[in-house]
Amino acid sequence: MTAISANLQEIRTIIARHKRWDLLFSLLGLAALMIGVLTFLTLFGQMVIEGAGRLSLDFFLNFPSRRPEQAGILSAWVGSTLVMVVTALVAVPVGVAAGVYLEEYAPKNLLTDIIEINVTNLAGVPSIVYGLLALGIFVYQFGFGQSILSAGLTLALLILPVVIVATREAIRAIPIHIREGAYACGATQWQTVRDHILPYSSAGILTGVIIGMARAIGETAPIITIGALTFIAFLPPLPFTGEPTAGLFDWLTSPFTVMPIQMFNWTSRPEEAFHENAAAAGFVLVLMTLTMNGMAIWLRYRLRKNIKW
Amino acid sequence: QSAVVKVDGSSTVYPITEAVAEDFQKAKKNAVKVTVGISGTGGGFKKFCRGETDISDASRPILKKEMDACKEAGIAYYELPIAYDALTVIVNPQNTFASTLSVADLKKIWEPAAQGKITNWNQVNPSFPDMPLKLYGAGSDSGTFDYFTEAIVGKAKSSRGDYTASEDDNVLVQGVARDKGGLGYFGFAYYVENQKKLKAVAIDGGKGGVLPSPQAVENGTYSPLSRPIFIYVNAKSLDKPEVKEFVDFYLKNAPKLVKEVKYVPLPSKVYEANTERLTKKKVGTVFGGEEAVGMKIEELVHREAKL
Amino acid sequence: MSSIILAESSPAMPLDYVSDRLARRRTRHLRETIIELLLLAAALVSVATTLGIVFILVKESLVFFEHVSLWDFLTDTQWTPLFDDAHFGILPLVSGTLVSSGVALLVAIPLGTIIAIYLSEFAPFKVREIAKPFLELLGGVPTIIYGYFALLFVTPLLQLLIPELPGFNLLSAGLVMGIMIVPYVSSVAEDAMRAVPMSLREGSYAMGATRYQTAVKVVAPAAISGLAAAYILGISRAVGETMILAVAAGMQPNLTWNPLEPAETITAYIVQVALGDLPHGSVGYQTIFAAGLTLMLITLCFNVIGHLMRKKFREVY
Amino acid sequence: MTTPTIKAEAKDLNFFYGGFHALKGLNMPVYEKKVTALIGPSGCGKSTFLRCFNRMHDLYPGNRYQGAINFYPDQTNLLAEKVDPIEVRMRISMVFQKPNPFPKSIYENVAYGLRVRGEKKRTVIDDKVEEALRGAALWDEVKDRLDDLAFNLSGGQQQRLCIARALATDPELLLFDEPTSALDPIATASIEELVSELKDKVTILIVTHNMQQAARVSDFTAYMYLGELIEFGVTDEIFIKPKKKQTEDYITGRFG
Amino acid sequence: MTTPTIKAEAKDLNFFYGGFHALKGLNMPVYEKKVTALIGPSGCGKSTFLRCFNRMHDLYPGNRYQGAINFYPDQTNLLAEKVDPIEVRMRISMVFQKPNPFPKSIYENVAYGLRVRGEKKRTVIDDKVEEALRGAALWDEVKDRLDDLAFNLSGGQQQRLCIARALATDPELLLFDEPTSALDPIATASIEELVSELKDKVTILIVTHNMQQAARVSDFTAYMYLGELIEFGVTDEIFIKPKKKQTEDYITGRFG
Ligand SMILES: Nc1ncnc2c1ncn2[C@@H]1O[C@H](COP(=O)(O)OP(=O)(O)OP(=O)(O)O)[C@@H](O)[C@H]1O
Ligand SMILES: Nc1ncnc2c1ncn2[C@@H]1O[C@H](COP(=O)(O)OP(=O)(O)OP(=O)(O)O)[C@@H](O)[C@H]1O
Ligand SMILES: [Mg+2]
Ligand SMILES: [Mg+2]
Ligand SMILES: O=P([O-])([O-])[O-]
Repeated sequence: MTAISANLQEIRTIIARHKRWDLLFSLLGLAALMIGVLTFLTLFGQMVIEGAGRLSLDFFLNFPSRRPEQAGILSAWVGSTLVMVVTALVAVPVGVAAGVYLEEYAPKNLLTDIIEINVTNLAGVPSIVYGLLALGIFVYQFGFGQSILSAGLTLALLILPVVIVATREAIRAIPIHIREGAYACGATQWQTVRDHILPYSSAGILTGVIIGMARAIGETAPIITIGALTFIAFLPPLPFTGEPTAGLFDWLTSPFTVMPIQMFNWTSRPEEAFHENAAAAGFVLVLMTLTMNGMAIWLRYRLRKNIKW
Repeated sequence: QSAVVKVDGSSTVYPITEAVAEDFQKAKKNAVKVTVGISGTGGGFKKFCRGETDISDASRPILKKEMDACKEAGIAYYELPIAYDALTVIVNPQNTFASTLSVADLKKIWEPAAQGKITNWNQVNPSFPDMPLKLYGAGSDSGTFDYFTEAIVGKAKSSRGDYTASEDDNVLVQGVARDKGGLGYFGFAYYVENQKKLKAVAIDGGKGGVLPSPQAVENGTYSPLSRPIFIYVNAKSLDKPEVKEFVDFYLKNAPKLVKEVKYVPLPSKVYEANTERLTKKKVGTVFGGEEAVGMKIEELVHREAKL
Repeated sequence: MSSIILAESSPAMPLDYVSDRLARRRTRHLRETIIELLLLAAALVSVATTLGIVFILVKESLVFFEHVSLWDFLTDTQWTPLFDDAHFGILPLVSGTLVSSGVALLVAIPLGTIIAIYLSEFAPFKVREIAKPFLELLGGVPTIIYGYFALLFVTPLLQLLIPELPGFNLLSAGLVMGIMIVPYVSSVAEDAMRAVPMSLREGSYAMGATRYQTAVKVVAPAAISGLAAAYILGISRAVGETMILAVAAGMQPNLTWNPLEPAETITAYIVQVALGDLPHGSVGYQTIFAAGLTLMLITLCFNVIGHLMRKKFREVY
Repeated sequence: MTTPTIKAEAKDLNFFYGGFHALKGLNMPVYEKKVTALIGPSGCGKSTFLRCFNRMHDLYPGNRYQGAINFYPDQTNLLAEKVDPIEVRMRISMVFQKPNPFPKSIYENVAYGLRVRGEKKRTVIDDKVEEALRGAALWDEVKDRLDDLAFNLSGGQQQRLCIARALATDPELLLFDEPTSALDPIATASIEELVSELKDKVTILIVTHNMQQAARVSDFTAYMYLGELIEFGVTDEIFIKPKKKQTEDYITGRFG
Repeated sequence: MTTPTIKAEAKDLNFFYGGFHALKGLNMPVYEKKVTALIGPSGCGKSTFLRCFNRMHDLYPGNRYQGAINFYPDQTNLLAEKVDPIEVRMRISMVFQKPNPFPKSIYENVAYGLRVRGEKKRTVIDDKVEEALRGAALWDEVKDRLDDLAFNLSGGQQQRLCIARALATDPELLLFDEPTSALDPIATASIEELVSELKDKVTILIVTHNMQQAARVSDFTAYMYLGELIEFGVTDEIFIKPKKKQTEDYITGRFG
């Protein structure tokens, strides 16, 4: 009895000692989180404080101008939005298909290994190099010119690795017994992928797409390299409007600018007032990212609600 | 598709072209569209000599390589100087001793031999205090760099390498504004906008120190650091009415708009000479593919151009 | 088996519906094959991209190496390709790249790992669900904003601590880059740790371990391949980052291993020249391809090592 | 007992997981419209054997079959290279250990097999779904909530849903791999009852680690040990007087 | 049979998984240095009950205990709010259904519990590790490869490693949750033998779904059904003449 209580006493001191680590680590974890959160808030706060004065409806509806008070981001946000649409339309199908191939079809061989290394390697290639590639291939080789299409394709290539990796992770999370269930029903491989793998991994894929898009929307260097403009005071043609009438896809080949370029240009201008514009544009850009993230979280929640293994 | 005038090139020239484009579009009620890009003088010429743009903004004259490229593609062009950029040497406002620096002083600071050796103000001039010298300047890929080295060191691209280089002049502004021993150089407009944070140095080109100012540039006393900046117009494009109109508008409104965006307009004679060039179809460059420092711009425009 | 008289097997007799299914087999096969090829093609897009990049880099680099010997490129300690007195030693750019990445990783790996462990093992459900997307936002801020943040906010702050710190330095750029990379590391690492089966955790808790002991001694080692993947991603991202360094690190090709000094990275150099005034096709312009190729080889090294490491760890499971 | 017809028959069946020889020369019939139970200690190869019948092993690399499983009346060798595994699976359905409904509606779960077969007519599918759910004794419980997610069903209901999914395509052979081991006793009882009812319509092969269950539901029983078939016979005989000492030891719990 | 000392005792134990009432008013003793088996159909709450003893349920949110498990000789209520679950787990070890060695060396796996307790002396740890591995009948097989990864062991060896890990800290009570259900028959036999040997040194509570196993290894048996304790008694009596009809039905396989 006494032996046991002495022993218990000992155990308790040990536990107390170890629990200090628990506490310490909790605090450390919170602190680490806070560093991230505070950095973001500082960044965001700075932009809000500096740029708040310029945020008005006109700011969204005006074209660039040499007068800071009249300059706006109309061509920039429209351009960014359209480029993102192209990027998503290309990166999502190609990235998801590649992820599905690697996870569901690829045999374990050298080619697969090469593709895998290759995908992670691409994630580390500086974005400007993508710009150089795209300039040679999309702009000149394919003759797409300095257009929304070229920019969208470039950014699509840039975020492809992220989409592929996210797709693979999401697919891996699907339990094997769901797959077996489908095959046991007589489904072919493609039917299994189409009816099960893709729908059930969509939430994870979406996360990857959004992370990728958030990166793409803030990219400057590759877009400048392929020839995005800085001053452009007109919008891409709406389908079936204008003189002469634009076709359904004419906007794809239109010249354009994007938010980060506009911002980049304003930050490098001598006048202080332009720096306010840059802050305001940065604020809008982060807001656009935030909206995308918000959508993703909401969609992910909706999609996951139905799926629990 | 409605008519589009495509301009691309130097970031230094961009504010002027932007201002012109903005007013031109307004004047034409948007019947003509103008786009302006910034891919640097070099990137601009690359597109220009491929025939992709109508006009190229340039902060330096066209170089040999680029002349060859244009020639190969059969592209003839008009070279039109449109403004002065006065390179300004600036120091931290707390620096009270270096109000005037001679070209020789600057050369001592910036020449390649200075690398790692001239690191203190008192090495520049024994009367200066003992204070570390920190340098800020244009990136070695820029026209500003080429011009500054040519004018100060005497040889283009000849410079020490241990200084903070940036394409973005605001970065240089930040550097010198924060660094008591800092010295840097960049375009006049950045100095004008940041006068509170910076102090300009008077340049002694042999006839006493001269502070940069529009007057000093126009009357030629701010030498050798005033350099002309240009637009190059594709001769074939000029046959298109919208390009012709744009260029005419550009030359006509340049003096007003150049001043508005804080550059220094050229003497009005030069704009007239430009117009004459266009009417007489005098294509080509007068620089022969080289940087031209200290030459009087008026003389230059009357030189016979070569292609 | 005596009690069972084995039934006579009936003669082969293909049934109608069986043959019906057989008839559809060919088209099904064809369709499956086409789809597989399409998917393969998509996977090969990434390979094609790499090939394209390598092709462009190598092609232009070859021209470059006609002018500059490979030996000079690798051993010269000065990088002044655009100067009159041109030197083409890549080492200063490599040192800048490695030092800035090193600083960034010293921030991102510990912070990312701690956050991942905290979120997966300590944090209440709600904190996790809110914190994760919030962190992911950090990855979506345009890097140019980070660049100015480093230059105008972090550097002055650091100068309070280290008065002799120059206005441009690798330290503050690296720190900020590290924070930018944190979400990349923490997200992937957290996913990996959450994928560790609960049975391992139960095993550890059943031994009387605390949360900290379980997290550090059992969960993290079990998730090591995922952690390695996260780190590799972080490293790649750090090595490839451009704008932060272009703005805040000083753009000064300086062969140094001291993060307190200004320096230039490969990426910063590339972006500077690619957007500058140089005539295209000149040797000066071609330097960016040689530099790019160097960078690509550096990241390739990391990735191959990472891939092999992951493979090795995977076999263990 | 009248002699039943053979529906399928393993002939010198060997199976390899890569280098591991998991099934060793199995010979065994499966009789039509009867329930055959596979029993034996954990790891003896029951699941492995069962999964040969619908070529589940084809999904994983490195697995190898040897020998044949002949399927009647057409005498196809299910394991032949040239036989399409998908065709095999269209004729032979399977119910797994853990209920694995798809994260779709109840209706879509049952309809899935039909859709895979290219059936498009809503009325045909409706009829088949109802029939299958009735067959799985689930219709009354779910008929008003066919659009509900399958996950909202209880474990036992989910397993019956999986049975309905397997039934909907009129399989010739129905495979069960420990279908009740993840279920509570009440659900287990209802599944066992169902199996007994189904045997009038379909041939059943069932793996169980629960001898009582084998005794209750099967007509024939096979006892396996370490990848070999030790004994096969009518269930009552196996449980009352097994021929082999080994079988007896296992059944009476003296094993080990 | 002489009356043994009570090591632990459940008093009106209720347990809730959120809203689900999984254990209903259990009262049951666990005798010192004896093996007590928990049997009953799947889902009856055996694992739930077992996991109360080392407060495993504390790891998941929403779980709630009611009543007490008194632990002797110090008469601590293991479930009391103020009792630290870590303290409980340091006194009571557990072996799980699936072997779950840590991704570490064999040596480090066994040493883990000691390290967790802050033991630093290499010699002490060395001794304890050897003793535990001997206790788990694994020493001879692994003594030359203690630095090997635990994953390189076979399933049965892994499970014995987990037993060694549990033994290394001299627990007062050892919990087994179906420790052999993931193992092949040969490994199963060796684990069963081990359990029989261990009872001289330590009190054991074992969950099994295999009645034969319960009969072979245990001194006392508890039969549970739907969260309730139906019958508790000396194993031989339970298996030969159970008092309750329900127990008899289950044991003879007539259940359902
Ligand atoms: N994918 C696999 N690779 C290698 N060996 C395997 C694999 N799956 C099973 N085995 C081995 O094959 C043998 C037979 O396994 P199987 O799953 O058929 O046993 P079982 O009789 O169904 O057992 P249980 O009652 O546990 O389900 C076992 O020794 C097992 O370890
Ligand atoms: N985490 C949980 N949340 C809600 N209910 C649970 C949870 N875990 C188990 N249950 C339910 O509690 C009951 C008892 O489960 P328990 O795992 O204790 O059964 P068991 O007797 O160990 O069965 P088995 O032999 O299958 O292991 C079951 O009805 C089960 O569905
Ligand atoms: Mg099995
Ligand atoms: Mg259990
Ligand atoms: O863009 P630049 O002015 O440096 O040519």
